[in-house]
Amino acid sequence: MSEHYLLQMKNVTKSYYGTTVLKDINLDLKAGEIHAIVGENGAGKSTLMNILFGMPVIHSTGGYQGEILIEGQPAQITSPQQAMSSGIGMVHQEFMLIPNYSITENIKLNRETLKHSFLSRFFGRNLKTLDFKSMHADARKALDTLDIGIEEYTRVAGLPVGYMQFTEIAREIDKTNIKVLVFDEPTAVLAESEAANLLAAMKKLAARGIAILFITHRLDEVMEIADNITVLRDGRLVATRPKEATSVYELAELMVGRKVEKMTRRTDQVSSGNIVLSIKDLSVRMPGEVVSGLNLEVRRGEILGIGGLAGQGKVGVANGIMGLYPSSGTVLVNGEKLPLNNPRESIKRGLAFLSEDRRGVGLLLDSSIEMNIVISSLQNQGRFIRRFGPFSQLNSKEIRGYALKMIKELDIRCTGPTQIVRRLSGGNQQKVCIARALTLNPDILFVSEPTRGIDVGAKRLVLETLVRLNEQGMTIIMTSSELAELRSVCDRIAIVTGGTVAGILSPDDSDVNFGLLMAGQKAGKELSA
Amino acid sequence: MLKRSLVVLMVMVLLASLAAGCGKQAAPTPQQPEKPKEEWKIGIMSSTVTQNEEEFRKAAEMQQKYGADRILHTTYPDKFMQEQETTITNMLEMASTPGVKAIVMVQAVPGAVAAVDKVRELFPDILFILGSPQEDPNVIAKKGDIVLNTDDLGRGYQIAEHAKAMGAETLVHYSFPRHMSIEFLAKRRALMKERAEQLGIRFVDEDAPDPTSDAGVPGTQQFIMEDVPRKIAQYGKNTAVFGTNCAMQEPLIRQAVANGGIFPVQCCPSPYHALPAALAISVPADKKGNVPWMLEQIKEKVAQAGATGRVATWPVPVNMMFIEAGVEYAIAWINGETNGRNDKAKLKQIMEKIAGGAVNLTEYTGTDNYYLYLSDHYIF
Amino acid sequence: MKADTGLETSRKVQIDYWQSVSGFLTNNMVTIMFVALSMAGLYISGMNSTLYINDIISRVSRNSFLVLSLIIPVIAGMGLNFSIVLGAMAAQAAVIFVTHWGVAGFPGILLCVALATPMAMALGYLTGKLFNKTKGQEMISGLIMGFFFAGIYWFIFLQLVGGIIPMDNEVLVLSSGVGIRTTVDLTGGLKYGLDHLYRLPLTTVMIIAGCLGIAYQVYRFVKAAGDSFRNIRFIFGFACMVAVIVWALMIRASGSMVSNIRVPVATWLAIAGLCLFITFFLKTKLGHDMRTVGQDRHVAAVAGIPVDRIRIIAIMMSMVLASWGHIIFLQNMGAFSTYGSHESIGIYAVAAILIGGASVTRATIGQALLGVFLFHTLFIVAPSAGRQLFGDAQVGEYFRVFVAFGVIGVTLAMHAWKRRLQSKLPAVAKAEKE
Amino acid sequence: MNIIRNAVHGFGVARLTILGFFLLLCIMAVPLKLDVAELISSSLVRILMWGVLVLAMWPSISCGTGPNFGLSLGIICGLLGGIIAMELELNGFVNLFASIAFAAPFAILVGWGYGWLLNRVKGAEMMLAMFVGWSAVSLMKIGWLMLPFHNPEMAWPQGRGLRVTVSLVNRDMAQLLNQFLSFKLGNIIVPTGLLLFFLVCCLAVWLFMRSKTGVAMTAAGDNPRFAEAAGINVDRHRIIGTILSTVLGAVGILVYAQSFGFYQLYEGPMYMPQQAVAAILIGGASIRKASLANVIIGVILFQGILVVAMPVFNIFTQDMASMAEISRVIIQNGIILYALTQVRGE
Repeated sequence: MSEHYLLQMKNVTKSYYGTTVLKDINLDLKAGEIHAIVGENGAGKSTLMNILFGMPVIHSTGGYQGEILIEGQPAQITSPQQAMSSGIGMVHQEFMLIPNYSITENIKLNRETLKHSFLSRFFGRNLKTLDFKSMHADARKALDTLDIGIEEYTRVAGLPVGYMQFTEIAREIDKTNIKVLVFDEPTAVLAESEAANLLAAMKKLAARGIAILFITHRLDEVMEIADNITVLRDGRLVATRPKEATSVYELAELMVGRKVEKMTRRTDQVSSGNIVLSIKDLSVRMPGEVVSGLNLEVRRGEILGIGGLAGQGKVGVANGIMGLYPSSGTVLVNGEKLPLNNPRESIKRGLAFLSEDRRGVGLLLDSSIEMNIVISSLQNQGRFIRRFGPFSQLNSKEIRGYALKMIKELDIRCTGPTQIVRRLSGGNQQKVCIARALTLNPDILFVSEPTRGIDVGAKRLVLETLVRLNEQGMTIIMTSSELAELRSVCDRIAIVTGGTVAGILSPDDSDVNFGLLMAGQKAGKELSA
Repeated sequence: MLKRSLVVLMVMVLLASLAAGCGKQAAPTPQQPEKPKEEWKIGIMSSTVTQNEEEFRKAAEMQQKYGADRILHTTYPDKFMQEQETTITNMLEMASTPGVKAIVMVQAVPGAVAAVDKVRELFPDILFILGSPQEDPNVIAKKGDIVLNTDDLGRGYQIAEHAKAMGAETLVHYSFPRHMSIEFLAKRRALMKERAEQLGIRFVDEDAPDPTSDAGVPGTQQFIMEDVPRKIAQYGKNTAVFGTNCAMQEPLIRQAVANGGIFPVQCCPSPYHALPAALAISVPADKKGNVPWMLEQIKEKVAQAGATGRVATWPVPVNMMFIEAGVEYAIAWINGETNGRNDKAKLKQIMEKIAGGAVNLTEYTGTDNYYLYLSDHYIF
Repeated sequence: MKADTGLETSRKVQIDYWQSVSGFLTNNMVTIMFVALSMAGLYISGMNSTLYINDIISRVSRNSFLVLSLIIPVIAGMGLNFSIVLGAMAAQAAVIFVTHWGVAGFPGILLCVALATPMAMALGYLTGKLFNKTKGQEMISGLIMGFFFAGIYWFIFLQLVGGIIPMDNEVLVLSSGVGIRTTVDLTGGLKYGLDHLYRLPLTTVMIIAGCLGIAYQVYRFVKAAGDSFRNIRFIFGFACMVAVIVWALMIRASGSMVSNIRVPVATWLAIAGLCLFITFFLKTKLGHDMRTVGQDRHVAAVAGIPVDRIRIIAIMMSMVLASWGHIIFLQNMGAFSTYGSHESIGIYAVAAILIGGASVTRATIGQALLGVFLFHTLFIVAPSAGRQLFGDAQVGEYFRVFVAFGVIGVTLAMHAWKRRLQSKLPAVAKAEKE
Repeated sequence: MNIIRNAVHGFGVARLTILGFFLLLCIMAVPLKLDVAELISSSLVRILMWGVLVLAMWPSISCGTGPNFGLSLGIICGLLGGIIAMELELNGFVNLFASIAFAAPFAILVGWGYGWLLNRVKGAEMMLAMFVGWSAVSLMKIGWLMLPFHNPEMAWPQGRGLRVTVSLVNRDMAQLLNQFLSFKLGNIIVPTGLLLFFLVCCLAVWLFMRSKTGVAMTAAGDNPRFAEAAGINVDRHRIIGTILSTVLGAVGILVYAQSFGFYQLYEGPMYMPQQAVAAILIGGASIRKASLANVIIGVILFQGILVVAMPVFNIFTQDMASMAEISRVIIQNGIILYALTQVRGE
């Protein structure tokens, strides 16, 4: 034992119902170290973290093999409580927050400071009352450590995601014995500037001697802050490298298992197509993404990117035009006025939409893949259906054939066209969404956050597909929080700030220009506070 | 905050409007004064037609006879089991009408005891006549001034003998737990069984789903529809079927007649009870409420089905008689024509007048105001 | 140009005014509808108001405790607890035994409580276990649980009592020696054991309440001096309280029947005690954990709260409270039907709390009490209103049931509608919350 | 081995338990000397007469309004249609089809209004449906008393209004479908007409669910936000589902009544929806998703157990008064509770 490790995992193996999902994982973690774990979706990162955190799902399915040592002592972690008392904290990918509680209540969740009450003297601890004064003080302290200026008694519901994330972190650092802190894809939901804030906070925590396990897809972030990097693929540990000894390209290669080249920009620039979509004074009442008085023109055959910080309204544009949220203003499609607030009309005019809320709006989770692919076209264009006078019946044969074709074309990994969509991975679900949008044969395709929550391989395929469609003549309007992604495929990029277009840039414009437009107004101030 | 004060304000307005009404009420001070004898009123509480048509019609008839200013008519809820509080409220409201001297309640369903108690707290002088009680006899006898019921204890023996007389070799008794917790019905069953066995009749005890349980009325009726043919197939044509619940009667009669069994009598004997519906008797407008005509019709239908001599009932609709007797007795009591609140002789005299013949009236053991009425059967 | 702006602002003010009025209407439309309906009903029925007040007082004191027992499971995210029927069964079992032993009055009530509590806890534990296995379907499970235990209750009291469980009591047991009779009469025993412990005339209670209210208002006023909005509220509250006292004195002076109405103070104190307890309980660690579990089971589990245990405790508390509530109900009714009194408890309590504005996920004490008041007002007024309207006793009865259920349906519809309207009027909704 | 396990898993442990219980009851009937053929015939009739009513739950669950606790509305419409046909003194099949024809417009109208109401209360449909159903039953009680029907077959013996039970015997309606082309298979009587009618209804609904509208409706029920985005008018399709459910309720009660031999007015429709809901839930449906298999399995298990359980229990407990019904209540509800605890595990 040359070095003193805070946490060690030795030959950890886990299988569900006979399928091995993790095999012989070894991991060493020192105090103050930031250790990144990267891997595609399904590589076993989440399972590993669930084991470490003693989640019930592990133990109700037969536990795990191997050994976990904490400060050199073997530990059997069988419940989250036990993990917490062993000094392991976790910042979950899905926020473990209660929206109707204040930040304080969330930070002190199940660790409330108590004081005696009239009844507690008879009935024990459970009837002690909460001591809000000292709870607020603790919460303040934790927030201050992270340099967050928000009031501790604010209700969590309605806060920007960034603050929610910090609330989670504050909760972990408020724990007195915290030694290891696990971040499960913390930046997936954050806008870029928020993510930068988060990374800074992580560094600060590491400097205080807390060991950090950092799970992510974003390799550039890894390179920015991690000390050591472990790559998982298909449940196996592929490599552990110190940061200095590796590069983004190598990591990507290790993760995907095949050579990855940088996304090629398209060459056939569309500079002067006619205006296919003209948006005038558009306002959309989408909670959290309000658009107010936005003007924008889209040329035929281009890929237009819409970027901007979270909450500034970029997501609202597509949602408003597609009639999903109440909107007002004038939208001309090919010079014709589009009736707003009517999804059917939008689809009829040749618009299609890949929603950012895949599971909520994008899919019929409990229906088959084939039904998900054809339903929009079936309902709006009358395809895949046989008519008998006033009656109609599904054309099962045509649907099956078409679905098989799309599955093959888009490489949707599934057991067959009748599989239920809920059982697919995020990337494959996204492909099903794309297949459905394509089935509509749209002139204009709106794409919102097409790569969110998708692993690198699938991400690339999605973007490639978009480019290919564009080359076939489809106009694409792509909204994304990842500027790099926009810059890699778009012809022009509109930055939306405060519900309107702050400016339109070319993808080759300098970072400074993008930065200025995005942070143009008070947003920058707020976030750095 | 504003909202809450406004809600308070609204409730206050409601209460204030009550207070206004209260002032109005206070002026005439109606409850106490001993005005001339003319001021009497009698309240009748009956079922709706959903539960039983007879009582409701009779009550309406009594109201017609004496005028709506004399007779108040109200009903207890169809779901009396669930809504005992409504029974109480309706009873209290009737009792608090100025001038009400007596209340007749037929049937005295669960909730009657509590209702009578609540009324007695405020108006201790009201005369209560309760018919066909479903509450426990010992309890209800303490609450009412006069309680009238069919002699279910006597009927235990009577039905067994009567079935024998109609040629029965087997007697099937359909009931369910809730009814078997009613003293009279449980005892009647025991007596019926005892007598049947003495007479050499096989006694079969069958449970049916409780119509107030999760199976509902359809569940009960459907079970009877299916089970009666089974029983007749098993024990032969000379099987008599008897059920304790009103909802059972229609399928019982229909299946007994259709399969050649014997139907000795209904739970609540009356030519109107279940027979017209089960036998699909059309009632033209001019024949409504005509008992002899109805008996004739039933006889005809029974004969058509080839079941002559195998269906029977009581010739007098019992619950109707209880209502009429209750009202007449109450009038007699108000006019001072009775010997105290409980006068058996007067009651018997009134009932004989209604029935048009001798009436067999006995007291339930241990009480002096719980009267049991037994009639002979009318065999079609 | 100037004129234009002036017009603009005045229109804006008007809109704001209109929005706040319509916001108020949407927020309280259920209450408003009910009050209007009740007033119309009172007017139509021409009902004696003494009778109404008397009846509403006894119904409110009978039912409030039961309805309040529904709050805790709602907070713990388990929906409306239809299984309080089991608590009612425990209460009835206790009452039957206490009546058998002949313990009367208040000591009898205490004995009932002592007996019913462990039974209710055991039943609550079982129900809680079941609910943990049927998460998300607690309400339907609760209903079926009620049916299931009705069978067991029948089995015990119809087949075992008198046989395996010895009970020698002619009054209670059927003459065959096995099984409890259909009616249990509490007269001379437990009847009014709590209600008559301490009673005061309504007017006295009003005066006392008014004085206490004034004292409270003054206390609040002194504590928050200076705020102008507080001033208005203080004056409003003060005026209300004075109005109550003056009104009480007027009733006394008028010699109306209303002054004869007496209030079961002991029962009301018990209800008030429960309200205080619930308020306090929600501030305790256990209560806070329940709220957490109710908000999000998963988050609670991750935070290390023993979710299943908390849920079981919530149901057990609800069950015990329901059994106490049912004891209060029974001692006021004075007689009950052995095999039927428990049946309707669940549905009517749930209906009452829903009308008060509660939902499956949110319930407060105020909603429970308001609900009891409104629900029973409707039930008192509707029969005679129906009779007066149609001049036919049974049509009146049918009409009552139609209105009662219809109103509950409409209430639910309006609550849902309200939620939609509020989400469309975000500004007003936000203002209302503050 | 795996195939069996998958089959078991697919069918659901809960349903297997209930099925096992049902079979156990049937097997027990043999040594108890019950007439098994007769029991099966009764079960067949009972299952088929309830079939359409349970089928009515399918569209309502699929369109997203949850199990139709307000089926009473459809039932009332059916009864109204039946009563009108009675008033016209129609006989036999003419009466049956005329009843359906008369009931349909009412059912469509009522279903439309009811669907409109349900659209106002998204998320609280079931509670609302229950109370609306009860309320409508009470309203119709007034209707049965007041409506101007004059046929003496249906009149009260003593006063105004319609009887609680209106017999269909005189109109050649009783067991009309049951006896149509019925034949004996061994000792089992097969109610061919009833069977055919039920199958035709199933087929019709199945075809509808596969039509463009049906697909849209299912999507609207499965994920309303998705449906909205896919250009489907969610509210309209929820109304269509509700109308279909109401119409099926109306047809269902007519089928039920012809087998039963009576129209049950007044309280009759009150608790029927609960039983239909229980049946489809036992068949494996959830409040969000249902299929034809759920309908058929559910009605067979639920009604089958009801038919077979009572005679078996009655023999078992002959010496203990009322023990049979107590056992039925405990066992039947116990099984449903057990099934509920298993739903999650699937």
